[in-house]
Amino acid sequence: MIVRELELDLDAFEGPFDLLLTLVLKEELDLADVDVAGIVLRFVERLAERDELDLEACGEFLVLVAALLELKARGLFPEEEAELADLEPEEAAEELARRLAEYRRMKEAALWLRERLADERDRFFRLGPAPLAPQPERKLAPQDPEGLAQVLRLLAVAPPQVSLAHMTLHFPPVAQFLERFRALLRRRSIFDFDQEIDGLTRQEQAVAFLALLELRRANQITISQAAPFAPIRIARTEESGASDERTTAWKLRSA
Amino acid sequence: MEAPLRLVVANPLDRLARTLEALLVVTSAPLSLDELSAAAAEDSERVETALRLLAERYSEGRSGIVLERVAGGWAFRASRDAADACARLFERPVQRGLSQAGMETLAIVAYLGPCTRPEIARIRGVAADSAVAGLVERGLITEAGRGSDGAGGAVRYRVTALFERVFGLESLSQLPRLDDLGEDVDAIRERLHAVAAQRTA
Amino acid sequence: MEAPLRLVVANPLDRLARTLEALLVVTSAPLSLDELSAAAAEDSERVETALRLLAERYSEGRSGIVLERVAGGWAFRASRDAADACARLFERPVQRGLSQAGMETLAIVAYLGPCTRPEIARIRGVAADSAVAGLVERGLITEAGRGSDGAGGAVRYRVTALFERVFGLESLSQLPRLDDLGEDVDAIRERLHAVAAQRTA
Repeated sequence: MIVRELELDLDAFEGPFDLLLTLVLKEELDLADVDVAGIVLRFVERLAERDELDLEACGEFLVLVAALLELKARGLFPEEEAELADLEPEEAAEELARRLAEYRRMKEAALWLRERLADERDRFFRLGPAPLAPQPERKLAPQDPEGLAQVLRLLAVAPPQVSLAHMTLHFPPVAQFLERFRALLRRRSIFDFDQEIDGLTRQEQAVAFLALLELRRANQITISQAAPFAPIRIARTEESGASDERTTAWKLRSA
Repeated sequence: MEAPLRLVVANPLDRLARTLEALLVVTSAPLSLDELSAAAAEDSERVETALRLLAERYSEGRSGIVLERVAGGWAFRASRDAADACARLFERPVQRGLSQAGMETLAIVAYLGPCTRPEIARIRGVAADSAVAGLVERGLITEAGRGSDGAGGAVRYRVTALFERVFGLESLSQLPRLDDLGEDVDAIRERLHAVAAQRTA
Repeated sequence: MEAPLRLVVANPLDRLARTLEALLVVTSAPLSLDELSAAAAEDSERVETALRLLAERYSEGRSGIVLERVAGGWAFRASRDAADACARLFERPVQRGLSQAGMETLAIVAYLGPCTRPEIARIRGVAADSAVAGLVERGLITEAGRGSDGAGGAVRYRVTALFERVFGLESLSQLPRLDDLGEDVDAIRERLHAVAAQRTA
């Protein structure tokens, strides 16, 4: 399966996945309007239509969707991200649970409203003026022109600046790990992934894992694991160190 | 549920009369006999009979709601006895000032005008359609040709003479100065656009 | 003029009831007890008594016009029996084609409002611009000033009286309690922990 040709039918976009990516990167499509869960759903559907698991496609898809989500998160909640990043893992989990609960409740409330509306289908009332009602003269009490100046002044007040300086710390570029792993592979043919990421933050571990998938996709490494949750072993392939163009692509994307 | 059912059978006109009451209380324009018959799914003769019945029930002195035959058909109106109360009711909205949306839109048009709805929307960060429509309806702003980008451009708006009267201004040059925002209209416009861009960033 | 005058004296509430009927038929929006008292120039206690009388007269099954308590006030509507006839003549454009996004946005504004578009987007995880614009156009939500983060803040939205009317709510307090809806934080936290435990097992 070629991930880039995945046909999508979303509210905001209809067409192949690679066109969506192009439009997003050219900023012709606002990522905020894109339902990423819808993309995942479509991919899983396509995957389910096949008999065997296409690991190659899964890897590529995971990388692309993770990048999309990261971009979307940054665009959608710049302030939120800063707040969450300051939280301890326990607090962050608590915050996540709180938000999920909030959204669940709103979905339930929307459902309640929809049912209520259906129940009220036979309720008719007048929206416009009464046919023979006197037409009220729409006079306005005298106004103070200073009020006009005041609202314009308020419109000219700049919103508080959100500092994005710390963001790079919490979202290290994938390229950083690509370089690190490649350097490591030049010295050693095999290394233990868990050892390498020991002591890193959760975000850094996640990005490191993305880098791993990227290397695997470029056929530069093989990944093996003796059992689920056992240490992940990384081994160099013959092609490693061949092409560096992927790195460039990642630098662009995570800048 | 026996009794009411018998009642309906005994006087089916009553049911039709209730349907007509409902139609007349919902409408915003007088309803013709044809419209009433079609909606009630009854022949117009029976509808006319029911209307006569209703006209008697809803008549001056008997009810505050009066059914009246007018040029376009039939409509409810308020009884003349209640004219004073109705007048007091309609006086009330007069006291109400302008909404925040209206005030912001008016200030933009007054200081930067003539300007288009897209520009107002950009500065406010919100679609300006209903605010503009409300101000046009109140006669505070009016259309002033199309945008500078030619005949195909968006409609531009400027404030009216009524605006000057309501705000007690002899001319727009009497608007309070905004030197703190910029030395001229262009500078103020630029500043507002810059802030708006920050807000949506 | 002897007889009707005696009638008024015999039951002075009747005259007030007729005034209220008139006030309710000339307006479309629900009228609060205060508005009715002010227009009728009567104290609110007497107005309330007269309204109870009218609510009985204008009730489902007895009349095609129904007096209901809605959106913090009183208003006439058509009886449900006449819904088919009304549907033949009138549209209910307010609720036609309300999307899932619109419904969720409406729920958020109804429960958490006044709130801004970024706040709605944070809860839904998708930009709320078009959903908000659609609801404003339908008259279900409206602007309510700007955010608390100062003058430059984003525009906030709240639901309108029309929202309460369309959904047949006396007030927003009739919405089901949020605590009773959806899973609570504890349940979700437990599920998160269960997933985490599986991973480290």
